[in-house]
Amino acid sequence: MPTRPSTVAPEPFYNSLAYSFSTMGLGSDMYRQQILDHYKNPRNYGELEDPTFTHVGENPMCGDEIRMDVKLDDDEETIKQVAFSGDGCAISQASASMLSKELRGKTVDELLEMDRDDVIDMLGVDISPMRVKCAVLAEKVAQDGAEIYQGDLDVEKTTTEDD
Amino acid sequence: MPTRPSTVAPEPFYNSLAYSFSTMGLGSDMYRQQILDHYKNPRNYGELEDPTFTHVGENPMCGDEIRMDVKLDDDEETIKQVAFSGDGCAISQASASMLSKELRGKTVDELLEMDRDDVIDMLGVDISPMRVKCAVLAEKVAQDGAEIYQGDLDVEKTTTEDD
Amino acid sequence: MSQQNLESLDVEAIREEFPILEREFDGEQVVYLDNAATTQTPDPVVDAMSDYYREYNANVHRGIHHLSQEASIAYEEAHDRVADFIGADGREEIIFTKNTTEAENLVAYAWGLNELGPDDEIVLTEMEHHASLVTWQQIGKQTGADVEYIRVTEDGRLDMDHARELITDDTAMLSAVHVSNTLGTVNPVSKLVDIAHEHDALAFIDGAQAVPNRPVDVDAIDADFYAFSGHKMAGPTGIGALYGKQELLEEMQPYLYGGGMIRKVTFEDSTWDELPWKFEPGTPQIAEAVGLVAAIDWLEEIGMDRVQAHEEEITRYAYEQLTAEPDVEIYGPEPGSERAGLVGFNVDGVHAHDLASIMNDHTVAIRAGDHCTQPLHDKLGVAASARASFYVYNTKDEVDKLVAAIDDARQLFA
Amino acid sequence: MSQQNLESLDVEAIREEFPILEREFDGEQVVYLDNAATTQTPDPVVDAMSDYYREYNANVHRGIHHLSQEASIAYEEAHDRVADFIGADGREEIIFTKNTTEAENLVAYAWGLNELGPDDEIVLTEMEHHASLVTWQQIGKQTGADVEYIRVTEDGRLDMDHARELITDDTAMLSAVHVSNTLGTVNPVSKLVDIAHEHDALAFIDGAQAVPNRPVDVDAIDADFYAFSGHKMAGPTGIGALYGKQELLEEMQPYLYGGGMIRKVTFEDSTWDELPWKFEPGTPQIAEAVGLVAAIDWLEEIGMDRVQAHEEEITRYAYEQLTAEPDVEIYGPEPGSERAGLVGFNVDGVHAHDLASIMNDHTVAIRAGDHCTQPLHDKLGVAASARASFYVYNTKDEVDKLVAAIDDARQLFA
Ligand SMILES: Cc1ncc(COP(=O)(O)O)c(C=O)c1O
Ligand SMILES: Cc1ncc(COP(=O)(O)O)c(C=O)c1O
Repeated sequence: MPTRPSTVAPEPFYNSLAYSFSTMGLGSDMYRQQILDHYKNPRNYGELEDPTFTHVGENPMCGDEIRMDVKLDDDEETIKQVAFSGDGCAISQASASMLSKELRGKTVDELLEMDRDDVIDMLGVDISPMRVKCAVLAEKVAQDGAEIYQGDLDVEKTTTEDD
Repeated sequence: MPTRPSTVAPEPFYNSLAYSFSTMGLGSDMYRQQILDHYKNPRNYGELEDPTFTHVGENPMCGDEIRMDVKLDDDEETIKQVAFSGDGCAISQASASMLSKELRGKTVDELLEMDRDDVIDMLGVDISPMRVKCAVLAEKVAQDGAEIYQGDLDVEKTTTEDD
Repeated sequence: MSQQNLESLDVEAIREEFPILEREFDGEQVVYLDNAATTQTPDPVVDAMSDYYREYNANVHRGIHHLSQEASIAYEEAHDRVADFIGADGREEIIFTKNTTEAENLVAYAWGLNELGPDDEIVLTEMEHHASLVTWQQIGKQTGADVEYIRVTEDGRLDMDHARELITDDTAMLSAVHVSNTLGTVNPVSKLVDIAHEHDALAFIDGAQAVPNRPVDVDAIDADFYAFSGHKMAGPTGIGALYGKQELLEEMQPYLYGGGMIRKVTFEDSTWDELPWKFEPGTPQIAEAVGLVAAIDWLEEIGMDRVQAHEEEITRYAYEQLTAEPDVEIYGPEPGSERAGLVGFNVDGVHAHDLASIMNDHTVAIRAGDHCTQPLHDKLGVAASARASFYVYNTKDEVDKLVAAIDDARQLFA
Repeated sequence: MSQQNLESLDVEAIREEFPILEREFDGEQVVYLDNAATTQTPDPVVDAMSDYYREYNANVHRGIHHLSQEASIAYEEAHDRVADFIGADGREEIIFTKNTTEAENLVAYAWGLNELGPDDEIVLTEMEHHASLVTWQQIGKQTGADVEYIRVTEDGRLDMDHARELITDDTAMLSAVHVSNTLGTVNPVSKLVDIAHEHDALAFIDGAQAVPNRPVDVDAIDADFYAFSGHKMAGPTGIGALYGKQELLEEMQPYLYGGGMIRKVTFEDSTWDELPWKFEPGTPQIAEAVGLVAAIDWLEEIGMDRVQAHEEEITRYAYEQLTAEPDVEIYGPEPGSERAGLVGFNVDGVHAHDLASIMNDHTVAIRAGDHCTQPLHDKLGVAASARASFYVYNTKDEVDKLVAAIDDARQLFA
C-alpha cells in the first residue's frame, strides 16, 4: 500500500485542443465567483494524518504542484476523506478544492471513471483549451494515486511540459 | 615544374548567378553554329608530347572533365601550343576548343588575366547562368595549370558540385 | 486503373489553380516537367498560408491568448491530418522536419549514432537518393557499421535475391527508396520490410517520390520509419514529415535540443516532452504545416487513385513516344504499376545538359544531371541523364512538346 | 534616440500592413503583445511568398530551365541579403536553418561533437534560452565537457566579474544570449566575445531577440557564430539563419547529409560542396528565404534605428506604468539602452497563467510561463512570469489596455 508521495502527469497538452476556443465567451468566464471562492478559500486544504493513499502531480506549464491525500472507509471502497495541498494557478487550485468535496462518499471506481468532461462540469465554467491541463490535474493525481493503490499502475515522478 | 595532371575547379556555381537569365533570348542562342562546329570538330584535341604544364579539371555538375596541355616558347612566357582532351557537354568542349586556338601566341600573364567575361566574349553567345560553369572550365584549368607551374598554387584534385 | 476515372479528371480545371503554368518566356507558355524536383503549388495551398499570416499567426504551445490557441490547434491537428493521410496511428507518430533529407538525418542521428556499432550492417539500395545514401554512409563511417547496397538489375529493378542475401541477422537498418527518382521504379517495399523484420532489422522507407502520387499506407507497408516532403506533393517548401512507429520514437534519444521539446530543465539536466514534441524543438514550421494540410486536402479531393492513374497514363504515353525514337535510351522499368510518373533518358550524341538547355529554349522545363544519385549514374555508365517528370496537371500535349524539342536537339547536334 | 526620428515613424500606416491586428474577438480588437514569441507578418512579406509560388516556384541548384534559374537566383541572393543585413562578409557565412534552435544545434553537432572533450569547458549564462542551454548541456554530457553558467545579478544583468572568472583557457565555447527573452537585458556581447577570444574560446551569440529590433553588426561584435529566426523579425516561420566565420565553417564537419551539400559521391565515400551549401542539404526553404528577404527590405525601409527607438519608447512607457502599480514586480534592468522591448513581470497574488487568461478575456495577448528559461525562473524564485513584448506596430494605447487588464485581474483576485 503505497503511501509515500508520488507524482503523476495530467493528459498531454494536445488532447486539450479538442476543446474549441470558439466556445469561449468574453469576460472572465473562467473566473466566476465559485472558482475564485474555492481558490481564495480552499476546502480541505492540508494533509491527512493517516491517508489510505497519497499522490503528487505536477503541471510544469503553470508550475502547478498538487498533493492529494485520500482516506477510504473500512470497506476499502468508499472515499471517506480527501485533502489536498500544493500551489499553482487558480484553475488547478479551485479544481482540487472542489474535487476534494465532490469525492467524499464516492467509490474508488467512481473516481476512476471520471473524465475531463466531469471535471469541467464540476467547475461549471468554460475552460479555454490551453488551461484544461490545469483543470484536470487534481483529478489525474487522485486517479493515479488510486491506481497505484490498487497495484494497477507504477509511475515514477512524472510531469508534462509543452514548451 | 609540375607536369603531372592535376585538377582544378571552375568558379563556384553561385557566382554564375550574376548573369541574369533575362539576358537570354529564346531559340538556341547558346548553340550557334560556331559552338556546334567546335563541339563537333574540336581543334587541338589530344595531348601534347612534351607540355610545359598539364592540368585536369572537373565539373561534376555536367560530368565534364577537361585536360589542358600547354607548351611555352623558350622565353618561358609565350604560349606556343595548346591541346585539350576529355569530354563533357557542348559548351565546355567548344569552350576548350576555342580557347586552345585563342591562347596560342598569348603570354602566360595574359592567360592569367582572362576572366569569365573574356570567355563569354570568345564564345560569342549568351551563356545561361546555370551553364557558365561549363563555359569557364577550360579557362580555369589552364589558369590553375599556369599558376601551379609558376609555383603560386598547390591544388589537389578539386571539383565542384552543386546538387 | 479504369479509363472512366481518368476521364473524370478535369485537367483543365486543375490547371486553373496554378497561375505559374500560364507563365510565358518569350511568348511561349512554360511546359513544366520537373515535378520530381518540386511540384507546383495550387492557389488553395498558397491562400491557406496567406490566411494563416493574415488571420491567426502566433507562436504555438502554451500561448493562452486566442491567436496562439488557433495557431496551436492548427499546428497540432496538422499532425493528425498527415497521420491519417498515410495510415499512421496518430499524431505521436508524425514529426515535422524541413524535408525528407532531414527526416533521414533525424533517424540517423537519434537512432543510428546511439545504436550502431562495428558489428552492425546498414543495407541500402544502389538506387538510393543522396539523402539516404550519404547520410547512412557517413553514419556508418562514424559508428563503424558496414554499409552494403542491394543491386539494381539491368531493367532497373531491385535484385530481390541479392536483398535476401545482404539482409542478415547483422543488419540493423535497411533504408530503401519507395519510388526511385531516377529510374521511376516502384520498389516492393513491403517485401523489403518483411525481410528486414525477419532479421530484426529496422526499415526506413524514403517516400519522397511515392506519397505525392499514389495512396500510401505505412501500416500496410509495416515500415518502421517513412519520410516525405511537402514541396513534392503540391505543398510548401520548408516542411517534410517523418513517420515513426510510436514505440520506436519513444525509445529514441532526442535529436535537436531546445524549447518545446523539454519537460523539465535545470542547470544540470533536462527531461523530454511527449511525442511528437520531443523531436520538434524551437518554433516550428507553422504556416508550412497549414500549407501541407491544404495540399493534402487538395490531393484527396482529387483522389490519390486518380492522381496515380493520371500519372501512369501520361508516363505510358511519354514512354511510348520516346521508345519510338531510335537514339533515345530510357532508364528504368516499362510503364505499369512498377513504374512511377517520370522518365529518365539520354539522347545519343547529345549531352543531357545540352538537351535540357535546348528544351529550355522551347520553354520545356526538365531536369538534367545525376538527380542526386551519382553512384547509380556511375553504374549506368553515364555522367548525367535527362528526366521528365509529370504531375496531375500535365497533358499529352506537353509530352508532344518534349518530343519536338528532342527533334530539334537532334538536328542541332546531327 | 532622437524624438524626431520617433515622430516620423507612422505607426498607423505600419499597422495597415498587418490585417491580423484588426482581428476582433467578441467585438474587441486584439492587442498583440506577444512579439518576443513571434512577430506578425506584414502584407509585403506574405505577398512576396505568394508571388514566389505563383510565378517562379522551382527547385534550386542546377536546374537549367527558366523557373529554376529564377528560384536559384532568389535563393542564393537571399544569403547575400542576410549577410549584408547583419554585417557578414558574404553568402559563404550565412546558412539557412529552420530557426535559431537549429542553428545552435548545427554548431553543437558539427563543431561540438567533434571538438569537445572532457578537458573542455562550455560557458553559458544563467539567462540562456533552452535553445542554447539544453543543447550545450546535452552536448556537454555526450562529450564530457563541463558546462558552467555566468551569474545573473539582482538587477538582471550578467555578472561580468564572474564571466572573467569562468572563462579560462579551458573554455572552448561561450554561448550567450544577445538580448534576454525573459529579462529584456541587452548583454555586452562584444565584451563577452573579447573575453572568450583572449582565452582562444569560440563565441556563439544567440541573436533571436536582437536582430528583430536593433542594428546588429556581427563583424563589430566579432562573434564566431550568430543566430536568429525569421518569424521574430516580421518574416515567415520555417527559416532562421546561422552566421559563422568563413574559416570556421570551412573547417567544420558537415551537419546534415544529403543532396545539395556534396561534391562527389560514390558508394564508398563522399566529399563536400562549398559554403554555404555544405550545410544546406535537401530542398531548402526557398519560399521562406524569399519571405525573409522581403522582411529585411521592409525593416530597412523603416530603419533599424527607428525600430529600436520605437521599442525603447514603448517599453519605457510600459515600465513606468507598471512600476507605478505597487503589487507588480518587474524583472530585468531599467529602461534604456540595456533593456530591449519586453517587460516580464508578476502581479502579487495572481498566478501568471491566470493573469494571461484574464488578459485574453480583454483580448490582450501576452505570454505567461517560463519563456523557455526554466532555470532562470527557478533562480528568480517563481514558476512563471507574465511577459508583454512590443514591436514596431504597438502603441501606448495598447499598453494602457494591458494596465487596465491588470486592474481587472487584481479586482477579481482581491
Ligand atoms: C533568446 C532566444 N533564443 C532562442 C529562441 C528560439 O527561437 P526559435 O524558436 O525560433 O528557434 C528564442 C525564441 O523563443 C529566444 O527568445
Ligand atoms: C527519392 C528521393 N529521396 C529524397 C529526396 C530529398 O527530398 P528533399 O530535397 O525534399 O529533402 C528526393 C528529392 O530530391 C527524392 O527524390
